[in-house]
Amino acid sequence: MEATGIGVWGVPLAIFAGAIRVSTPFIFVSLGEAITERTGRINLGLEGTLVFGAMTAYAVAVMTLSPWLGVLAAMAVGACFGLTHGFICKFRKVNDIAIGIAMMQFGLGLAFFLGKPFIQPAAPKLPAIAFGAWSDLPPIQAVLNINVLFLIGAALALFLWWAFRNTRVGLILRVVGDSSDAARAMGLNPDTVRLLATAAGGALAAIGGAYLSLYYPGSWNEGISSGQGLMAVALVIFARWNPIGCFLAALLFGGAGALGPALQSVGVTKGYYLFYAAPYVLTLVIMIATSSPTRSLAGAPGALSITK
Amino acid sequence: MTLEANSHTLATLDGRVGSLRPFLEWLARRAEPLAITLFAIFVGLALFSLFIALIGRSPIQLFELIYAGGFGTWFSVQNSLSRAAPLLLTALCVALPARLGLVVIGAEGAVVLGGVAGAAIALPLVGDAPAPLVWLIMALAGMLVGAVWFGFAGFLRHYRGVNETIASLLLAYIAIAVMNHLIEGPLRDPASLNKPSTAPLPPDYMLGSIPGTDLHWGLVVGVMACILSWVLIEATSFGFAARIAGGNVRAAQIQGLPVGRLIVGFTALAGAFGGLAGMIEVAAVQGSANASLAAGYGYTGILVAFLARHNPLAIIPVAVLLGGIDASGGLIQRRMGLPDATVLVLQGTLFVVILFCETFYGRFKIFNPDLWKRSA
Amino acid sequence: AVASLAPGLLLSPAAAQSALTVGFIYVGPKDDYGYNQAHAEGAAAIKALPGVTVVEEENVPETVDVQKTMESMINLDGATLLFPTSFGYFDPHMLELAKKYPGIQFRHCGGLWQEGKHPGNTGSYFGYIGQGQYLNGIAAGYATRSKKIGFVAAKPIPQVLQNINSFLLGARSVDPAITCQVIFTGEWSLAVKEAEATNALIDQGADVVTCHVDSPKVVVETGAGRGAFICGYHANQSPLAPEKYLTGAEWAWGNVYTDFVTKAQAGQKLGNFVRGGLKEGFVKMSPLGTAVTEEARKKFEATLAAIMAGGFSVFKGSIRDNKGNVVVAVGQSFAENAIELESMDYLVEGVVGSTA
Amino acid sequence: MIIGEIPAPKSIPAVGIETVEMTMRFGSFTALDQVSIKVPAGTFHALLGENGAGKSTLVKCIMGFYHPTSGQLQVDGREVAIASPRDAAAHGLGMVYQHFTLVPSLTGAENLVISRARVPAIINWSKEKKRLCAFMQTMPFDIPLDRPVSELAAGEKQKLEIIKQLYLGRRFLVLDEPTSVLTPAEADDMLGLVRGMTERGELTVLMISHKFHEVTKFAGAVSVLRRGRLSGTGRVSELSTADMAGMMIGDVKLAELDTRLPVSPDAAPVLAVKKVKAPDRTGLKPIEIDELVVRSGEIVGIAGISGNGQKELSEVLAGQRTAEGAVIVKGKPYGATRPETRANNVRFIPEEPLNNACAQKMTVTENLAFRTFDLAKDGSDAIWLDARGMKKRATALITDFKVKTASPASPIAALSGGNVQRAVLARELSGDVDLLIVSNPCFGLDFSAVAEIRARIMKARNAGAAVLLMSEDLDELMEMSDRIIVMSDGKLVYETPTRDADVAVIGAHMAGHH
Ligand SMILES: Nc1ncnc2c1ncn2[C@@H]1O[C@H](COP(=O)(O)OP(=O)(O)OP(=O)(O)O)[C@@H](O)[C@H]1O
Ligand SMILES: Nc1ncnc2c1ncn2[C@@H]1O[C@H](COP(=O)(O)OP(=O)(O)OP(=O)(O)O)[C@@H](O)[C@H]1O
Ligand SMILES: [Mg+2]
Ligand SMILES: [Mg+2]
Repeated sequence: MEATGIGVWGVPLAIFAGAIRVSTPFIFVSLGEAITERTGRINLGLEGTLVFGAMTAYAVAVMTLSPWLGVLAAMAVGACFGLTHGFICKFRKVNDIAIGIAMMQFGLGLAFFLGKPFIQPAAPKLPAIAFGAWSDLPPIQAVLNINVLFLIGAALALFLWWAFRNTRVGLILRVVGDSSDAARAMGLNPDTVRLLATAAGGALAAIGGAYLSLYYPGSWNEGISSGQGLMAVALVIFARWNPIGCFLAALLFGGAGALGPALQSVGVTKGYYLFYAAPYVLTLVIMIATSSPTRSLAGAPGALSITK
Repeated sequence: MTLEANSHTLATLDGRVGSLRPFLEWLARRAEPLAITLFAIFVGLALFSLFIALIGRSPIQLFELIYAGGFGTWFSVQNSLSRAAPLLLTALCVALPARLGLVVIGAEGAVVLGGVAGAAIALPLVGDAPAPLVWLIMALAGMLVGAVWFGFAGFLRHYRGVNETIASLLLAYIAIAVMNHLIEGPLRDPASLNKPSTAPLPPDYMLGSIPGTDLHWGLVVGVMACILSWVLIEATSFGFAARIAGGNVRAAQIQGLPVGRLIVGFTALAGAFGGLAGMIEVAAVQGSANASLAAGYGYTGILVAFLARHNPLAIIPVAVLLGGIDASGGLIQRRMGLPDATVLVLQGTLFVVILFCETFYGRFKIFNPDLWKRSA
Repeated sequence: AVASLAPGLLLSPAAAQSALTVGFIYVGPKDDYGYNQAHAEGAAAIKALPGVTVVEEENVPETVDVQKTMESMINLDGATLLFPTSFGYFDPHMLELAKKYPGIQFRHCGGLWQEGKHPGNTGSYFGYIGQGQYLNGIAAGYATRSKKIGFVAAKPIPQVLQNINSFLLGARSVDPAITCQVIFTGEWSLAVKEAEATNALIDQGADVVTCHVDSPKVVVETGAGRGAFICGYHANQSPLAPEKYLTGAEWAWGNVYTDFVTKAQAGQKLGNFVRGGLKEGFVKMSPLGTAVTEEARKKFEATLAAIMAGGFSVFKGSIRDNKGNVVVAVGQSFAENAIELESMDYLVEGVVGSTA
Repeated sequence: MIIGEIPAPKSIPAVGIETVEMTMRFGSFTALDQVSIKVPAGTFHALLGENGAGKSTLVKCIMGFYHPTSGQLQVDGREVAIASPRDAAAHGLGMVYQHFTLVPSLTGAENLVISRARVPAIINWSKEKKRLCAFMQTMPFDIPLDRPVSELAAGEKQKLEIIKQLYLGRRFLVLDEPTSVLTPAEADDMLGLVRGMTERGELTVLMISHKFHEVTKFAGAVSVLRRGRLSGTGRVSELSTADMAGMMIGDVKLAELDTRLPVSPDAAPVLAVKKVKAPDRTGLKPIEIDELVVRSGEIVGIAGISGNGQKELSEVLAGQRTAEGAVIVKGKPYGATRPETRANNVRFIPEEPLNNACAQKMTVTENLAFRTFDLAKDGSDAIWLDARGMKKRATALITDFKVKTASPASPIAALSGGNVQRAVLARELSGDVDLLIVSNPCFGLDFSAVAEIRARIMKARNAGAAVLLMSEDLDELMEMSDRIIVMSDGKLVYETPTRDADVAVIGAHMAGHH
């Protein structure tokens, strides 16, 4: 019997697997939000964008039988959500945090409304690459079945980290995020830059949604997201606006989230709710350990309202 | 250089003040938010009727239903008010820290733990103590736990530099896990079979209704809390100190104001209101603490607070509006065969438009007495 | 009392003598491919009946909201028969309303109505779906090679525990060496956690998986995607995994609701404590899948026949729980309607997991 | 030349400009009224005017930030339409702002490169760094380009601002109070360089300044604005300081410093700082103060280039930064709490008062009440606010301190910088003052405002207050202080009575040569 399972090794394995499987939406949403926040705008509504992206991707995949078209469509609608947020926040006295919360409500509602016909049909899934073919243990194979989007997310994190220092666009984003006045003095229009950055953030968040509906858990219904969008926004602050930090935070969060089911599966079953809280507790503990009252949040974009 | 400036200032201060003028100024400043919000609601509804028309339904019928379901009859009004009741307190939970410049989004945590604490402390008391005393103790326990939970976020913010937005969100998730653990574990009433709960309060220990209505006393508590909060912020020196700290921490520090204590105090007070909301949910509605405490009141409260621009008095109408939409949502589903999501779309549209219309503040001369002077 | 005087307040007055407005309230979306959808399909079945108007509301939380929804159905829609379908609607919400509106009939899904304790205008109905899980277990027992089967469960409450136990007992009727691993997700609907739980079960060697959550779709698809066999729940999910789907325990609420409604229209008294299983048509099994072997089919059908004949007990002594205590003594057996089963708080021997 | 390449200095012909009857209205208020000034290519032109005279408005119109209501701009004799700062840059017009426009989190190098008109999509940093190095060789300042600007001292930032404009190849430069954060030597250095460039025809400069000695020393011509109108213009060599002052303010008498009462030898020490040690903002360099005593009735000036720990010291005194050691006021340990502050009559005026001493969205009335809102008439703690009393007090203070504001109910952020400063002064200098801690009180203010503020501080001193004056302006310290202490690298390195002070010695200590 033991031959078929992998016993207590299942726990580290599940954490590893969870880190990869569960983290992808967090990676995309937090990278997207990192781009947005780096320009000094905060879009708290990415939960709505994520869910709308999940719905769109699933619907388009059902209709066209192509999951990749689904992802593209999700990106397009995600960008539209971002543009809406960015456009509205351009006007003075409009509060970006509040608009984000309202947009979240709007996105969720619209996604549920339009997504009704797509709950039952099955959509083609996004492909995964079998890095585990060398092993004959099915659990290992399953763990190393890594979705392309995860790899893209990892590459994107590296790319953004590089691009924030080494490209014109990256520097422009940072300029706008740090000081609107400086940006204006350079002839940049901060509102336009923020608009585009919010659109990019929305597009990425929607990819996170597409991953949820088209790969893992790979289904569309109203409960598809359990607050990933909101949590990912928080992870950006946790990661100090650093794309690689976002990636690592998402991994940490995903891995910690796998702890609960994995422990139950090896027989540690008492107080499972408390294990399920592990990602939150861990994040909080790390936040407390790494923050300091005398230093301001290193790397916080100067124009960002939430860290002022 | 200053002579002219002075006379100008003095003139604007004393010169043209007619007897009616102060009243008109007062009226204009008060009318601005009302007029802008009504306009925004109008535009939001117009946009939403476009959506409804697009999907081939009648907007007219929709608005009839919103009116009938939310405000049309005494029953509908009570329906709206009873849905608004918990939002009053959870909105305060967000609005009070906001006046100190803190963006907290984890009111849900204070609500659920306040509910559990209220239920837990009541059980050994029922039977011996009179109901009002039990309520008082429950309320104190709920408020204390909520205050500690939320005050912790404030403490972390000031003394550890932890961002309060993320800390409060994390704490909310943790609180819900703790609640679930307690009601399914140590505090579970074995008789609560398929819905794990604490032991129920006996019927005569339930907070009753306001005489002549179906509304429980939580509504009154909520309204009073809003009024008291408004008085605290606008009319007391504590509130003024908090506004200074919220406007500029450095300015508050050089005035020697105890910024840390203000932050912890205000977040704790906010958490106490959240905990009170949870306790009322237990004592007036559920009768026991169970997973239904995490019904999202804390998250809806965020929206209410922002729509009310963190003004405790404005929270009252905003919460009623939200309750009304919620109440009519059911009727829309039933009569038009539309899914529940329709109400979310309506709320989303309305809120986006209302919040967008903040941009119109100060743009209309009629509402801005400063501009009257020059033209006068 | 107010409302019963003025039914059809806002409706065009229905002329027919038998006109009846029925309200359904769901805790989740009514198209969740699971628990709520099963009820909504039942509701759809009675819409066709002459003189019946159905009003429905979804996503109603178990708070004062559900009280107001019921009241609104009574006051604004003129509903006189209400079906609040989620367990949490029973106490205090439905009981509260029943006191206030004695002329309205309330029938609640899953609750434990007790004579004398609860108002006479209320009642509860439920199906013995544990029988279906027992049959699921038989199919699983033949399909498993690892002798490990898995169960993704929402919360350790009696209804769920009974399903888990029935599932394993069914499997053990095939091979007593089989064990069942259970993972609780803690919520009725939480897609990612359900997928994680399914993966964790399969990583630990389970090769047949079933579940008790509101929307089984995620478990079905994830499990089948990992190559495990699937037993369904709530509704027929075989289209999601045609090759891996063994069978499933489904609700057949249409029958139940039709019965209530025709009785109400005829002016007869509605039952207060209505229960039924496969035999009574409250519950049904999905058609057996292609992966079910001939041997399994035989045993499955024989057991099904025995259940339909009546008198079959899933819980027959001696049964120990997984802590070693005897929970059903030798010679003792509980019929499906035994009240003891409704307060089950143990997992039987062979289930890996704990109830708290 | 390819835009974005480093300009070869010799090849740049300076650009001259001329405004023709430029008018700018904000609503019904006319900030500029038919102003015509001419700045020929290769000249160094000064623009004078008191606070709010319209200087910033004029140059913002030139630079394309504002669109003048009427009037035109000519560049090199041809009329041009400048719709945005980008257009201005294309004509070679550049500006160094009164407030820094460097991006704090970017390094100096990043700031320079991203400001160019054409930045390559992908930046090759090794190539850029080499070029920047070569360019810096031609500059008289030495600025570390690889550190985030936020870590630079104010003086370094100001230099970087100027370097940035030169790097961008601007041929007409507006300098808005460019020397306010520099040491006299640095200021001379910098303006000398710029002046040299104008003389060589490489650059035209329009400098806004409140310092007559700078204008006399470096500028060739001067234009003076007064309440939005051009009130005079001419060659500097032909004008006296008094002439210029007259054009600025007319015949208004300047506030005069009180005669300095002698410090009595047995004056009680009010503030004593002993063995204080605190980390700085980066957490890398601590500040260490062995002993600092300020006695009743004297002004102790702290000189130093910004970034040498003055800010940290003031934060320690204000209770904003925890520190080891003892801060003692009137013989008792002092923790900067409100009761202590109140009991000892301690007042604090930080630099940049809008950012450090005001709540921007609150009204002028409310800001004026910060110190007294919780004080009942009988001196006890008040729980309820007295709105009427607050209003009355604010009106009195506004009149008394000549704060220009549309209404006491306007948000304080709508006031000009100088008026914010006055408002804060009004709040802090009313009532009995025993200890006054002031940082850069006159930064960016015109001379009449400066004279008034200095007079107020001197009056407080003569009334017995102990004053700790931290300033980057050595002239100010020389004029005001009884003793001057130099702060360098987080330590107090040199002390001298002002009457024996030698600016050169002080400057050397400021620069770290001690
Ligand atoms: N955006 C604006 N809106 C309304 N009024 C303005 C605006 N900008 C400037 N003003 C007004 O124009 C006048 C001129 O301001 P400006 O900034 O040009 O003065 P300044 O001469 O630069 O003063 P300083 O010496 O303080 O720099 C000010 O009194 C101000 O009230
Ligand atoms: N929101 C606003 N409403 C009206 N006027 C404003 C507003 N914001 C700024 N101003 C005006 O714009 C001017 C620009 O501010 P700034 O600090 O540059 O003033 P300044 O003219 O340089 O004066 P000072 O020398 O006193 O600093 C201010 O004088 C102020 O009156
Ligand atoms: Mg200016
Ligand atoms: Mg100025």
